[in-house]
Formats: sequence, C-alpha cells, structure tokens
Amino acid sequence: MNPTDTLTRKDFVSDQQVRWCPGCGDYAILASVQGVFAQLGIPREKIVIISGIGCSSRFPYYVDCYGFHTIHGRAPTIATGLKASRPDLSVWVVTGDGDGLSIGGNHLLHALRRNIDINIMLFNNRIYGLTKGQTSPTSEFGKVTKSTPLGNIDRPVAPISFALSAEASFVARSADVFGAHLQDMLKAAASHKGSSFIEIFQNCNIFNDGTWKHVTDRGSREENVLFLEHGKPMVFGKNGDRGIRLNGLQPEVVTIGENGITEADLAVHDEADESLAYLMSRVESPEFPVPMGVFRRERFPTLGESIHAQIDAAKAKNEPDLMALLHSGDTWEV
Amino acid sequence: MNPTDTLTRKDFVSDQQVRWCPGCGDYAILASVQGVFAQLGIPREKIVIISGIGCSSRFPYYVDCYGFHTIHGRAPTIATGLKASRPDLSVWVVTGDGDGLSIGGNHLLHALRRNIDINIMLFNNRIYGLTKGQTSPTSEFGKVTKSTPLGNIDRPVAPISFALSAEASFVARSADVFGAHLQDMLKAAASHKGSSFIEIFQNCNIFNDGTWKHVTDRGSREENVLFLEHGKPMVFGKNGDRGIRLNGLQPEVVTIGENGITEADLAVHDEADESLAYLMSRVESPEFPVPMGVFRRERFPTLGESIHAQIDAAKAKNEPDLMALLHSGDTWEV
Amino acid sequence: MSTTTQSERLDTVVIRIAGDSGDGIQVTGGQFTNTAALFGNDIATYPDFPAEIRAPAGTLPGVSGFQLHFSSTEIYTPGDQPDVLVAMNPAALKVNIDDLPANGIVVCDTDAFDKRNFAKAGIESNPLEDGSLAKYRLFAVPLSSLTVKALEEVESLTHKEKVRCKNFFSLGMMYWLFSRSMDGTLAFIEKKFAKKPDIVKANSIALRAGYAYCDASESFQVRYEVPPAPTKPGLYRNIAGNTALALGLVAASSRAGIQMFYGAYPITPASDVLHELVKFKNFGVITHQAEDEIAAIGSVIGAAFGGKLGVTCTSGPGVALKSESLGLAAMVELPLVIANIQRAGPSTGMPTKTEQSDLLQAMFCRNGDLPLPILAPSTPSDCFEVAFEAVRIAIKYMVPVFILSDGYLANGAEPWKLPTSLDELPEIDVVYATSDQAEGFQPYARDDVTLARPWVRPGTPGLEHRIGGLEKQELTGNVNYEPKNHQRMTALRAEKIARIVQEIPDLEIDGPDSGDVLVVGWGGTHGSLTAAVRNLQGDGKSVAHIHLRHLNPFAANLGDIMKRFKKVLVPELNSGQLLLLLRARYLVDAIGFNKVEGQPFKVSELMARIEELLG
Amino acid sequence: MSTTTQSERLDTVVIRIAGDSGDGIQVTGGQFTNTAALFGNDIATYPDFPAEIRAPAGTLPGVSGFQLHFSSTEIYTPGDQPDVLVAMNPAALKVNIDDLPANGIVVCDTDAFDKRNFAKAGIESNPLEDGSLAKYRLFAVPLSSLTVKALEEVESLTHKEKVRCKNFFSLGMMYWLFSRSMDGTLAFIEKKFAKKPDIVKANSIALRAGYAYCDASESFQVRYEVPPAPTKPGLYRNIAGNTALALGLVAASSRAGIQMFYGAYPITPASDVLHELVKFKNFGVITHQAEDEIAAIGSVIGAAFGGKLGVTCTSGPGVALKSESLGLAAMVELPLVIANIQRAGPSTGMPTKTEQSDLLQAMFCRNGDLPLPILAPSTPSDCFEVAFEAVRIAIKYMVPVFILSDGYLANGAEPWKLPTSLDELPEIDVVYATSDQAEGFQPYARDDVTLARPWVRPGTPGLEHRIGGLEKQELTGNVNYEPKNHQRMTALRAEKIARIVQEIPDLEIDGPDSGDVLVVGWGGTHGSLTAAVRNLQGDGKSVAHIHLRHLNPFAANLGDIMKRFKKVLVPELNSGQLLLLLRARYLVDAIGFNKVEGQPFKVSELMARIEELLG
Ligand SMILES: Cc1ncc(C[n+]2csc(CCOP(=O)(O)OP(=O)(O)O)c2C)c(N)n1
Ligand SMILES: Cc1ncc(C[n+]2csc(CCOP(=O)(O)OP(=O)(O)O)c2C)c(N)n1
Ligand code: SF4
Ligand code: SF4
Ligand SMILES: [Mg+2]
Ligand SMILES: [Mg+2]
Repeated sequence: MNPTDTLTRKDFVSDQQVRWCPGCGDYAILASVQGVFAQLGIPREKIVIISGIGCSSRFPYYVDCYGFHTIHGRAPTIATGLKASRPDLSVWVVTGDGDGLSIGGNHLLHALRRNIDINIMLFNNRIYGLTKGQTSPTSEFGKVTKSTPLGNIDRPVAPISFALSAEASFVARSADVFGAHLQDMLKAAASHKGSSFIEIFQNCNIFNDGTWKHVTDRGSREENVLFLEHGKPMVFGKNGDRGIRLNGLQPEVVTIGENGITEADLAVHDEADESLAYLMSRVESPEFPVPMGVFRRERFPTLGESIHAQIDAAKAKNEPDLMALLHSGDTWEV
Repeated sequence: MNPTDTLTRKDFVSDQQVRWCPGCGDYAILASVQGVFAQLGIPREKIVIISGIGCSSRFPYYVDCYGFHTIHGRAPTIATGLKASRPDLSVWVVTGDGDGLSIGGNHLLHALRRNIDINIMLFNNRIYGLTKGQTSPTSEFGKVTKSTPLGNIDRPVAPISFALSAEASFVARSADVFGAHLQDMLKAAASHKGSSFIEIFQNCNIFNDGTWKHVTDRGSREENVLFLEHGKPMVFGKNGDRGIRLNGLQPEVVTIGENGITEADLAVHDEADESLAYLMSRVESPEFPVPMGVFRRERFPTLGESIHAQIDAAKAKNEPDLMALLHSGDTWEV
Repeated sequence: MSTTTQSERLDTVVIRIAGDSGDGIQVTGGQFTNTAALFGNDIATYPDFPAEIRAPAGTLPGVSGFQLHFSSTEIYTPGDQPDVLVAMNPAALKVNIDDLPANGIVVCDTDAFDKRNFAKAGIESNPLEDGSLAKYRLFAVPLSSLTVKALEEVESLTHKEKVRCKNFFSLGMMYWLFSRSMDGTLAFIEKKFAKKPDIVKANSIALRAGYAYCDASESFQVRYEVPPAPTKPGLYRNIAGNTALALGLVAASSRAGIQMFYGAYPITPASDVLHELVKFKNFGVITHQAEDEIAAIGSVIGAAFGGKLGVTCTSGPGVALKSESLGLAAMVELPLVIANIQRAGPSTGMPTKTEQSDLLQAMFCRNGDLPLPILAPSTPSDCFEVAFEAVRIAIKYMVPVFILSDGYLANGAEPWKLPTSLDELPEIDVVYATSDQAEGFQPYARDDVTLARPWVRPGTPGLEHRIGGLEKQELTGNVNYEPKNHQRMTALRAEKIARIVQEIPDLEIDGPDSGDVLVVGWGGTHGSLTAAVRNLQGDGKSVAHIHLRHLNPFAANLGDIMKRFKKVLVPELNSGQLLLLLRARYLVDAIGFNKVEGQPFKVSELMARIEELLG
Repeated sequence: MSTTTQSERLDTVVIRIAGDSGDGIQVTGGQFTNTAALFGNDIATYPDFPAEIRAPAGTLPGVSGFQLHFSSTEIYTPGDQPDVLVAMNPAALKVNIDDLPANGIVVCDTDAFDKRNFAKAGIESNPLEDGSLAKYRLFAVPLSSLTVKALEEVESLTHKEKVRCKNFFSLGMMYWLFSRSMDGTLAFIEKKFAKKPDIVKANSIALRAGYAYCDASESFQVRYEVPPAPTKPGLYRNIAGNTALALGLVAASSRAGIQMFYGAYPITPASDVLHELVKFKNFGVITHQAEDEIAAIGSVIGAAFGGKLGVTCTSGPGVALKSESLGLAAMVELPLVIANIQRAGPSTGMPTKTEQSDLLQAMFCRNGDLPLPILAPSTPSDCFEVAFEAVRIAIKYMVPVFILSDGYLANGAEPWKLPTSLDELPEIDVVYATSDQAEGFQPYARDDVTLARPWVRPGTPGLEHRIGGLEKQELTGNVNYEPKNHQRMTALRAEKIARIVQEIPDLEIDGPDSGDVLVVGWGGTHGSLTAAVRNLQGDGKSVAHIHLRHLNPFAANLGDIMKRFKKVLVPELNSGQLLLLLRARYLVDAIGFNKVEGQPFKVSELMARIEELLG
C-alpha cells in the first residue's frame, strides 16, 4: 500500500495532457480535488473516479488514481456496482449538468436514495460544453443557445432541490473558484457515510462565459453569496450585516441594525432540517444571496452496510455448501 | 365531433374485457376516470390516454377514447411529443410506481419541469404488480418482497416530494377508493394548464394487499387522513378537532380546544407556497395524518404555449418560402 | 380394486391439467411429476401460465395449464399433444380441447359446468351434453361436490376451502388411472401445510378419495401402467431452466472463488433468476434490483471493474436497452455474463410466450464492429452447464458473454443428473494483476493465447490507470485517435473473440456422418429436433442432427459437416436468424424452417418438413 | 506582377490549411472554396476538426484543418493528399506534413516557429532549419509580422487582434498563387464584420497584403491556373451533408403538407442537424431537445401518433438507446425517420471520425424479427434527396425509416445543383383516415399494394382505438396471443418492408454490364469508389461500380448484376457488414475491402486493391 502521509497534490497528477479549453473552470476544480485527495489519508490505489461523458467527465484521465470514463449519464450506475461490491474503495463520481440531470437524472435519483457511500460532484455550467453549446436542464428559461436561438422554453431544474427530494443524505454547493470552500465541501463529502452530492458552479468560458459571474466575481461575491454553517445564523454581506429572516415559510433579506433587527431574528441553519434545506434550495439571486455550503447532512444506513449485514447474517445462519445446494429440493436415486 | 353534453360514463367503456385481478384497486380508478371524462365537456375523440407498462398501464385498453399502451417508463416522452404537436388534445398519462419512478423517473422529471399541459396519474401500489411482486422505488425500507426476502435495502422515494422538486405546477394526491375526492382531483388536474401530477394510492390485493389500509379503511380514515384545501386551516379527525400546527418548520399534531389551541393556531394551506407543499409532502403516518388533495397549483407558461408563440413569431417575421430557403446562402450560376 | 377393470401397458403418456390460476394446477402437476420421476419414468414438463396475473376466474385468459410427459423410454419434449386432459372448468376445456387427439381422455368437473361459467368462457351450449366431445373418451365427474362430500368430517373448513381441495381429488384419480403410489404426495402435503393441520387432513383425504372413487366407480374400464425408463444410474432432480441457470452461476462463482454481483431489472420470463439468486446470499451473492436495465448492466460493469463476477439477466427489450453499455463493457474488456431469456417479440410482443428471435440482436445490437461470444443452452438442465461455461469464458477472455435461453427452457423442466462431487465442476482460474507487475505496467497488454488483457482491481498499489469508452491505444490503453491504432484495436477485439474457438469442442453429429439431410439447430429446440430426427432415423431415413451451443464463434468443424450433406435444414423459432449467419459465413444454401407462433416446435411438424426434404 | 514568374496550368489542386482552432482555418478554407466555386471549378472539401473543443493553442490536439480539392475536371473527393500545405504553427506542420508528397508546396508562418511552440508540439529541432523538409518546396514566411506590419495604420486594433488577421494574409497569398480574384472574399469581409468597421478594414488590408507580398517578393517562381470545369449549367450552392439533410427534411415536410416535429438529443456528428432545423421555425418546424435519445424518439413517436412528420437524428450510441423504442414504432406501424450520422465506434469510439460500422445495428438492433427500411446517402448533396425519399417511404408504408449518413458526408461539402422549381420536388401524399370510415373501422386493415395500415389522428370522431407494443390481432389491432396470428403478423410486417422494393429503381452500373471486377459500395464512400473505378476504366480495365442507396430492401436487380462479374469487391469503412448481408442473401462469394481507421478511403488504396483483384 502506498504511504498516505507523504502524499501531495502532485501525486495525483496523471501523465495525460489536460485538454480543456484554456480558462475553463474545470482546471480549478481539478486542482482542488487533487489537493483534497492528498489530504484524505486514503492511499491512491483506493481512490476511484467514475465519470460519464462531457467536458467535465474527462476528469478521471487527469487524476493519477483508478479511473473510469464511462458513457453518457451512467456513471452513478457503475459507481453503485463498484461501491456495493467493493466497500473498501473511496468512490467519486464526476458528472455535468447534462450528464447528471438530463440523460442521467434517473440514475442520480436512485444512487442518491439508495444512500450508497459515494461522492457525486456535479459540475454545473448550465450548458452542454462538449457538444458545443446546447441548453442543459439547468439553463435559464429564455436562454439563447445553439439549440435555442429564440430562447430556451424548458423550465430549469434546481440540482439541490432535486437531490434533496431524492433523499440525498449529504447535499452541498460550492464553486470552481472557491478553492478553500470547495475543498472543505469535498472533505466533508468524503467523511460523510452515505451518498454525497455536491453541486459545483463551473464556468464554461467558451459557450456560457460568466454564467456564475454574480456569484464568483470578487467584487460582488460577499453581497451575492450566503455561506451556510450548521447552527449559525444566516449572515452575509461585506460587513456581515445582512441576513435571512424567515417570515413563516417566506425567507426575506434583512439588515442587522435596521429597524431593530438583531442576529437573533435571523434564521439559523440546521443541516438536519430537510424542510429548511429545501426552502434554502429555492432562494435565488437577485432577490436573495446564493446559498453555498452544506444544505443537508444526516446519517442513515448505507446500501453497503445493509448488503453486507444481510450476507453476513445469511452466512451465519447457513454455511455455504455448493454440493448441498445442488442436491437440495426433491431428488431421487436411480 | 361527438356531442359532449350527452356523454356518460358508459361512453368511455371500451369493448375490451378488463383483465385485472378481481379486487384490484385499478377497477375503482378506472370507474372514476371514465366518470370524470364524461363530465369534462371534451369530445371523446379529443381525449388520449398514454401509458407505459405494468398492470396499471393496461388502463388505455379499457377506456373508449384514443389510447396508446407504449413501453416501460417512456409514456411521458410520447405524451410530450403528442401534446407539443397537438395542443388541441386532452392528453392523460397512466403510470405506476415502477413505470414512473423506477425506469421512467427521468422522463417524469423532464415532463414535469417542461410544464407540458398533460395530466399524469401515478398508480402507487408500492410494488411491481405485473412482474409478480418485486420491490418498487416506493416500497418501504425493510419490506419483504419476492426480490427482497430479507427485506428491502433501498430507501424509498416520495412521489410528491419528487414531483415538487421537478417543478411540477400541479401536484395532488388521492386514493383508489376515494371516489368523489379522486374525481375532484382529476377534474382539477384537467382544468390546470401545465403538467399535472396526481399520485393515486392503489391497492394490489395480490402482491401487496393492504399497503394503504391505514389510509383507506373506513374505520380509521378520518383519523389518518388530512384533506388539504387551499386557504383552509389544516383540520382533520372524526370530530374535526385535530389539526397541524407549524412550530417553525416543524409540523406537529394538535387538538383544538386542548391547552388553548384554536383553529387560528393551525397552519393554513396555500397551493402557491412550494415550501409548504414540500414540507407537507414529508409528513407521514403514523406520526401524522396522510395529506390528500392539491399540494401545489400554480400557473406558468406551458411548453405548447412557448413553442407556438415562437413559431407564430417566426412566421410573422419571415414568410415560409421553400424555394427561397433552398436558394439561400452563397450560390453561383454556371 | 374393482375386478372388471383391466390394466394396460403404455410406453409413454402426456397429461395436461388445466383450470383457473387459482385452482392449484401447477402444484398438482408438480406432484404428478415428482411421483413419476421417483417411480423412474423419464419426464419432461411445461407449464402454460396465463398472460394476466389473475384474470377473472372462469375466463379464457384466466386458464392456467401444466403438461407432463412421462415415459418408459427416453423422451426429449413435454409432448406435442396430451393423451389425457383434465379440465377444471369450461374455459379450461375450451382453451385446450382442440389439442386433444380423437379418443383422447378428457376429465371434467361437472360441478363447474354451469351457466355462469359458460358465459364467462363465451360458450353457448353445455359441451358435456351437446355432443361436441363425442370423439373423445369423456369422464364427467362432479369433482367439487365429491370432494366436499369426502370432507364432511372436516368441520373446521368452510365450503369454499373444501372445494379448493378438488385438485388433490383429481390428482388422486390420476394416480389411480396410472397406477401410482400416493405416498410421495401425502408426504408433500404433510410438509407443505405443516402449519395448518386441518388443511393437511383435508388434502390427504381428498387425494385418497379421488383414488378410491375410481376404484369404486366403474367409470374407468382401463387403468394404465407406464414402466420405469432405463436411465443412467445416479442422483436426479427435476429442474427448470431458470433455476438451473441460477445454480450454474452460483456454482461458477464458487468454483472461481470470486463473489458474484447480480444486477438486474425484473422482466418476464427472466425475473425468476433474480428470485432464485436472492436465496443464495449465504454464498456471498450480492443481488441488486436496479432502476432499469441500463442501470442493471451499469452496476454489473462496475462490479466487474472491481474484480467481481458481474452477471445480469433480462429479455429482448432489456437487451435493447443494455446495448450501449455492452459496447462499453466490450471496449474496456471486462468480463461479465448477460443472459437473455428470450420471449416472443418484437417490442413488448407476447411476454409469456417463447421464441428464438433475439440471436441477431445479440450479434449486432451495438454500434461499431464489436463481436461478442454467444452461448445457448439446449435443455433446462443444460442451462446449468452453459451458465458455468459462460462464466469461464468471460473470465478467461476478459469479455462480456451472451447467453441466449428462452421462455420454454426457463419454465420447462426435466430430470437433471446431479454432479456427485465438486471435481465434476472444474475450477475456474482467476488471475488478477498484482503490484509486482507495476514496473512498466500496461493495462492493455494481452495474453498470447487468449489476447485477454489483465484484470486489474482498484486497490492494487502501483497499477493505477484509467479506462473508458473512447478508442484506446494498444498496450497503454490511453485515449488514441490514430488511424492505424483504431484499425489494429478493432482487429484485436475481433480476433480475441475468434480465438474462443479454442474452447469449443468439435460438434457431435447425432446420426450418420454424411447423408441426405442435416438438421442444424440451436438453443431450446434441442428436444423437439432430437425427437424428430431420431424418429426418422428409426424409420431408416438418412438424416442427422447437430445442435449449436456456440453461436459465436462457431465450432471449427461446422462448415465441413454441412458440406457432407445434400441438404441442410435450419429449424428456428424465428424468421431465419441462424440461417442468415450460416449462409453468410459458409455460403451454404441452407433452408430455413421457421415458426413464429410463440410456441415450441411440434415433433410431428418437424418430421413432416424433414420428410418433405428427403422427398 | 513580377516579370520573372511564369504561370503554369494545372488540372486539379488539393490545398490543406492547418493551424490552431483559433486561427480561423475553417473561414479561410470556406473563402477559398467559394472563390473556386464561383470561378467555375469543380470542388470538394473536408474539414478536420480537433476532437477537443479548444485544446491549448499550439498543441497537437489543438490542430484544426481544412482541405479543398478544386479542379478543371469532374472530381469526387476532397483528394487523397494535399499538393499545398499551409501550416500556421509547428503543431499543424507536424500533424500534416507526412500527408504531403515529395515536391509538395508547404507554406509556414516562421513567426510561430519558436521554442515555446516546439515544446507544445513536442518537437526537438526547428524543422524549418534541420533539413527535415528538404524534399518539399518550402516557403517560410513571417506571416504574423508581415500582417502586423501591413496593419500599422489601423491604430484601433491591438497587436493580438492584428496577428489574428494573418489567416487572411495567407489567403491572399493563395489567391495570388492560384491566380484568383479577391473580390468575393472582400465582399464577404464587408458583410461578415459589418458591425466592426476596423476589423473589415484590417482583414481587407491583410488579404491584399498577402496577395501583394507574393507579387513583390520573388519567393514563388511559378503561379498556377486551374481553369473552370465543364459543369452542367444551373444554379449551384456549396453544401455540407448535415445541412442538406436538414433542408431535405424541411422540403419533404412542406411537400407533404404536414408539420415536422424534430425530437433529438445532441451528439457528434449529428448535432448540426438540430442547429439547422431550429432556424426553420417559420416553416412550422417544432424542435425538441429531449432529455436523452430514448425520450427523443419517444417524442417523435408521439408526434407521429398525432399525425405529424416525426424525425430524429443521432449517432451510433444513440441508436443503441433508441432500439427498444424503434421496436414499438414498428409494432404500431407509425411513420417516422431516424437518421444515424455514423461515427467511429464501438462505444464512444472516436466521435469526430467517420465510419460505416452501424449498418448491421440498423438491421438488427431490435428484439424479435423486425426488418426496417434503410437508406444511405452517397454524397453531401445526396443527403437532401435521401431525406426527402425517406420521408416519402415512411409515410407511404407507415413505417420507421433509417437513414445512414456518416461524419464524412455530414461535414464534407460539394456543389449542389439547386432545384429550380417546386415541380422538381414531387408532392408527397398524406392520407389520414376520416370519420366517414367509422363504420366497422379497422386500425390494422392494410392497403393492398403497400400493406400500410391507415394513419388515424386522435381527434377524428368515430375512429377511437387503442394501439400498443403487445402483439396485435390482424385487422382489429387488439391484443392477441394466438399462435397463428403472431406468425401472420410477423410475416405481414416483413412483407410490408419487402414490398418497398416497388419504390426502388434498378441499380445503374457505372461501367460495363459485365466483366472482371464489380465494386459494390454504399453510403459515403461513393466519391472515392467512383474516382478509383473511373481511373481504372480510363486505363481500360474491366471494372464496374454499383452504389447502393437502399440497404433494405435491396434493389431488385442487385443479385443479377453481381452474377455477371467474375469477382465482386465490397469496400466498406467497417469490418464487412454489407458484405455479410450480400453473402447471406445471394450466396455470392464477394470479397471485402475493409478499412476501419476513422478515415475515408484513399482513391489510391482502392485502385491498388482492385488492380490486385484484376491480377
Ligand atoms: C448516448 C450519448 N448521447 C449523446 C452524447 C453526446 N454528448 C456528449 S457530452 C454531452 C453533454 C455534455 O454536457 P454536460 O454533461 O453538461 O457536460 P459539459 O460538457 O458541460 O461539462 C452530450 C449530449 C453521447 N456522448 N452519448
Ligand atoms: C424494458 C422493460 N423492462 C422490464 C419490463 C418488465 N416490467 C413490466 S411492468 C414492470 C413494473 C411494473 O410495476 P409498476 O410500474 O409499479 O406497475 P404495476 O404493475 O404495479 O401497476 C416491469 C419491471 C418491461 N416490460 N420492459
Ligand atoms: S467547452 Fe466549456 S466546459 Fe468544455 S472545456 Fe471548453 S470551457 Fe470547459
Ligand atoms: S397484480 Fe396487483 S396490481 Fe396487478 S392486477 Fe393484480 S391486483 Fe392489480
Ligand atoms: Mg454542462
Ligand atoms: Mg406498482
């Protein structure tokens, strides 16, 4: 087994030339993932990255661990079979907004509800990159793309809301350029037992440049982003003086200090409250800051735990004996 | 065009012998649907039922209008193409918990988010009927079925939560035996412009008998069911003295009259509040009564409206002329 | 025993029992089968389930049937037509009577022949009285009332429950008619209903009552005897194809010493394989009911990537869905087994009916040039052998292997001579690449003999690498678009499959080495073809039969054999699929005999066609 | 014009321009193409896109290419190898130089030949200096700096922007070298950059400067002239296959008078068909980007059920996913068109490379016996004809029709002689069942000639009925499991396809009616086969060529034609797929010539193989 204590980011750089467009957000995500892998205390050979098809899904080729660039939308199914039968491995899925939510939406749903102990990273650039710029299920309504010159007429789906309704036990969001925060989310996902889902805002500078500008721009970032922290009031803004208050089930942006509002009035984030998580998955800019961080985190039995519990019980109850098995049932001697 | 005023339930009874097991919940649903169809004021020839595969999906054969028994899980895609190109038709989809949420989950998601003006009925018997009794995505965790003799290890998905996260603009629930209520839901779905989703609790008396007993039993029904009504407080119980109160985002069952609780303290249902709808989609028996009725109803542009608006605009802007089209671009004379 | 009845000796008898799905037809049939088997007859059975789960009682679609062929000689099929028909109600009679030859015995429960049931079955007049059964030997017996009468003493049961025992009453009658002992079934009843003593009592009484009834009543002038068949000594078990398939997979997994991961999505007639495998968790079998067929094979590919034995099972429509993923599996050269329990197509077709029409789909469903090995079992018990063989080839050649079974094999049953020791099940070597090969390791280096690439398990230090569905460079497996490399890799993938011929024993000819007509078959038609050909051989006709277990690649001597016969006939339950492959490959002017009725071949129709060719 | 240069006359020239995807290679190539076309040359072009969207500048995977073949005689392909190579950087040189024959002209931008770019391209020494280009006629020109210099006056542009004009500088050089007028391109620049006047100015100057540079510098001793080709008079347009396909579909929809519903999921190289069709909303075209390929064909089936023209387009992996739904469409006998723009497989394969390896998939991807008609276009402009024909057959026979195009046709372009009036596009009759047929209406009654069932639109009073994927009863279309009915329906579905032969004109032989070698091809190889065969005929060889547009069913006279030749050669860009079908059907010992490199045939390699056969 490779020593893990000495691992560095470089150990996870493969010999393959990276082929994304210069300036693509995928580069930053790659660096963060490689950096985190070096810190997990997991030997390289125990880490597997499984992807579908898309620019984002080229990811495995660039990381020096085990990798599988599968087919469009199916990565979660392959990860399911691998992790269910190889609980000893750390399995990561890389998918895109098209790969994961268009052709692969159903597999994502079922991988999440089954609570397999895998970590799913969805690179959301709100466009089809590899096929050169058609709408994806996260493209805005009315958006003009190569496939919608008169504007997108499909209403988009919200990845976080979808993951929550799919019973995902860990749901988080970060962005390509949020290096440190992204790495925190990746570590949190790695340490969570169960299906982890991370939506990662990613810029496609060729076909959808600036789609997350309002969130990622250094200038406006603090005003447009709310970093969720368990047990902490929902505060944001350059001066940390703005926050989210719940009026019944309606969130509203308030300013601390103005007409008597104090931190005590703000909503407090609770990773175990799925209704709150869902509610926060619906808030959108410009009315609201965009929530980042862990929306939900809860512990449930994983698929692997259940599978192997049943197998162990069966073995304990009934020694495997092939000959006895074949000879079972009504037999007769001639 | 057939006269619609004189239509009766019988007009929708086809000449095909119904082949469900005696006692199957599908019979009651069939009767309700046929009854409602006669009251829609829509001529028979304008109604189309599209189904996938499953016991439930045999439905179209038994209704005397246009029908299409397609393939497993794909009914929403066929309905999409039909309704998008034939906005004049009233299109109904019949699917099951396996057909709609297992193999067909992704198509359901996209049909809902696109807000096609179709009505989707999901017959939820929490089992695979036609294939003789395996688990479905709505089967309870731990449930013993033919495919899970040691208990189901997949965590179930909640159809209503799923539909809400899929951006469905009309989401409702009823049960096979709730004749009048079911018919109300069907009428409401028919009159809603946009994708309508109705989960219908259905009993499979052969492979999952009594799965909804707690909800449908005449005896316990009132205590176990909460009928949601827009703008009304959430009251239930034989004597209408029990209700749901929201403590922050936590619902709790309270008794009116007891320690000073009045109707005014109860949550009031709002079909336009998606967070409330989601929260109610999470409440389950035995802790809570099972909510029935319309969870969400909101009006958004339908796919058909958008498609035909774009086409009309394009035509207005630019007369179709085939020869001109072929001769466009750089041409040269020889 | 009443003295007037004489006893008659028969070589072979076919019984069909038919009634409502609720009438316990399958149990009754199963019991007679076991009794006949224990007695030493050769047997073959075929159940005929209704398409609907439980169509309304008494209706035509609600009729369930069970056919048993038992004999004092070796037999190969459940029989073309019944000699004896037991019809529990008018619908059962209507559905089955046309199959009965003149003079055939038909036993009816007169109690069930009333107006209500005639209506349900769409019958105008009472067939028991209108003479329409004149050409048969009709035994109209009030089964229900006789059963109820016999059970008077059993107070604890309701009338309805008592009526439900009539299937054992009828079984008792059959036991008498065919001079069988009731002991086996009595024991079965004890065991099966152990928890319900009064049911045990009632069923036992009903069984004896049926037997006694025949003894007393003079209704049957004759009773029959079918002596034991000279079968190879050994331990036997009656087995259906899907059960055999499941056992074969478990056996292979255990002889290979690797865990099996079974990922599947239910579909008729393949679901039972899942239902069998879930029972074997103690053998470490992981079963995963996936969300669809694509996910099923995906999970299996994942498990194979992880070094496990990945297996999936489906039917035609499911193969269509899996075809893209099959391309991936073959491209990354991982071992797995995919079984198609064929049913009548196209599209949803007739799910409960049998057919062989997915051979060309197995050959060509994928985009690109990508041959895969295909094996087909020939009898229910052969499903065990083929499953075992498929696993062996998949692992040895690092390739997905197709098994083409069908609904007829899946549900049909025959005696299976059980292996007596593990040595009869050869071990399957599994070789994983290890860290000591890390130096200059190449994930697409190939074995000289098999051209298989190494099987590398994630978790092996030093062998970290990436695979995928894009064309890969020879040896390194890196993504590569160079023209020559693509040509080379395409050729290597094909050559690897071609080399599997090394595993295939020469075809054995059933009959002369050369002659007038050669019958070439594959898969589930083995029984009917064998019966037909042997019958004609018995009549001194120059006809032989070869049956292909390997559809791709073909056995090496196939071409030569065909050359040695004047005519080659290829009977298939499809429109000529093997026929197309044989003609293309060997340019032999083979003739097809194609039946697409969702039914197995009748021995008689095969004989007729062959004789036509013999001229 | 400098006096020392003389001018030389050439019949035909192949130019390849290569550089970074960012270098505007495709625009430059397009411009030269239009100029050559307007001048009256026959032309054929082929772009070579990199697999990556924008691989890092200067790297090998980032190289984009465009090849133009222009001639004074009739030509059929973009040419085996370039006579002139313009390489904008070292990577472009490295990727393409081996294709250049000795003495070929190579133009390089010396400014781009620096250490950084050598590193990116993995080049050790400077090829412009190390003599490795000795055998070529090298013209090393500082394109970038010359361009920048020429643009001094244009202050408004940055240096970077100025450098970006170098493609027009190089184009100017080519115009000089091949004695072409710059007017067309100057006009194009005006139009294209109308919104950016300074860009218009810069590009125009760069173009003129390149031209002037050659004029002034003595670097080129010779300039060439390629006279116009004798082409049929008419109005022409240069067209790529995918554009032609899209136009053919719109034309068919408009001549059939029914709305088109196009449901598709993006996939290389089919996506452009969607990108084209979205522009035609004014023709009522509904485009639906579905969530996947299964949903795409599902939506199309729904539209067809609604009485619309349903069309979907994809590539191999997408066909695999659509195969189950295709079975449904064929079972319910609704008309639709499915086009497969083939790419190199198997699995994800090489998406940007061309191949013909999905023919057998189109034939057999479905479960059950279910033939479908298959058409294949032979040239880019033929995609228009074939799309139109596919729609006509689909509607007339109520059946899904396959079109097999490929990446080479999709992106390659050729002059298309435009129809001058609508009469050249025959109307397509569409007959819907109407209410007056309500009396005893039968949804599966068939037309005597075509065996087509009626097309019934929901919304038609009195014709309410139900269809589905279960086997259906003849005439009524009700679910039916009867054996004879299944046999009959299977036969009817097959016979309906077989009758499409009525639509197929006899194959025309390019060459003698009989002789030594017959070359049988299909699809996108038409150009190379024609060129090869005609060349050999020119040398007096006894060789002929037939090219199949209809792969299923085959033209009636195919079998006879093959019999009349000593040898039959079947060249395909796959491992022998048409070959298999021909051998099986006609028992002809045809020989395959199979290339699986993701590249079109070279005329030279075809000629070599044919000559080998001629002995
Ligand atoms: C079965 C199949 N259908 C379609 C494609 C073509 N395709 C490749 S990637 C892709 C979508 C990519 O979008 P996304 O998942 O958002 O990834 P991105 O490129 O944006 O990172 C599509 C449609 C394919 N490779 N396989
Ligand atoms: C492609 C495909 N896979 C599998 C099947 C087998 N199959 C038919 S119905 C069904 C599930 C039915 O369950 P559900 O949708 O809940 O319907 P129900 O019978 O319970 O009403 C399955 C797996 C099929 N017909 N087609
Ligand atoms: S196309 Fe967009 S997503 Fe793809 S590599 Fe380029 S920048 Fe990144
Ligand atoms: S199996 Fe269940 S769902 Fe199907 S028809 Fe019978 S009772 Fe109804
Ligand atoms: Mg994307
Ligand atoms: Mg169900």
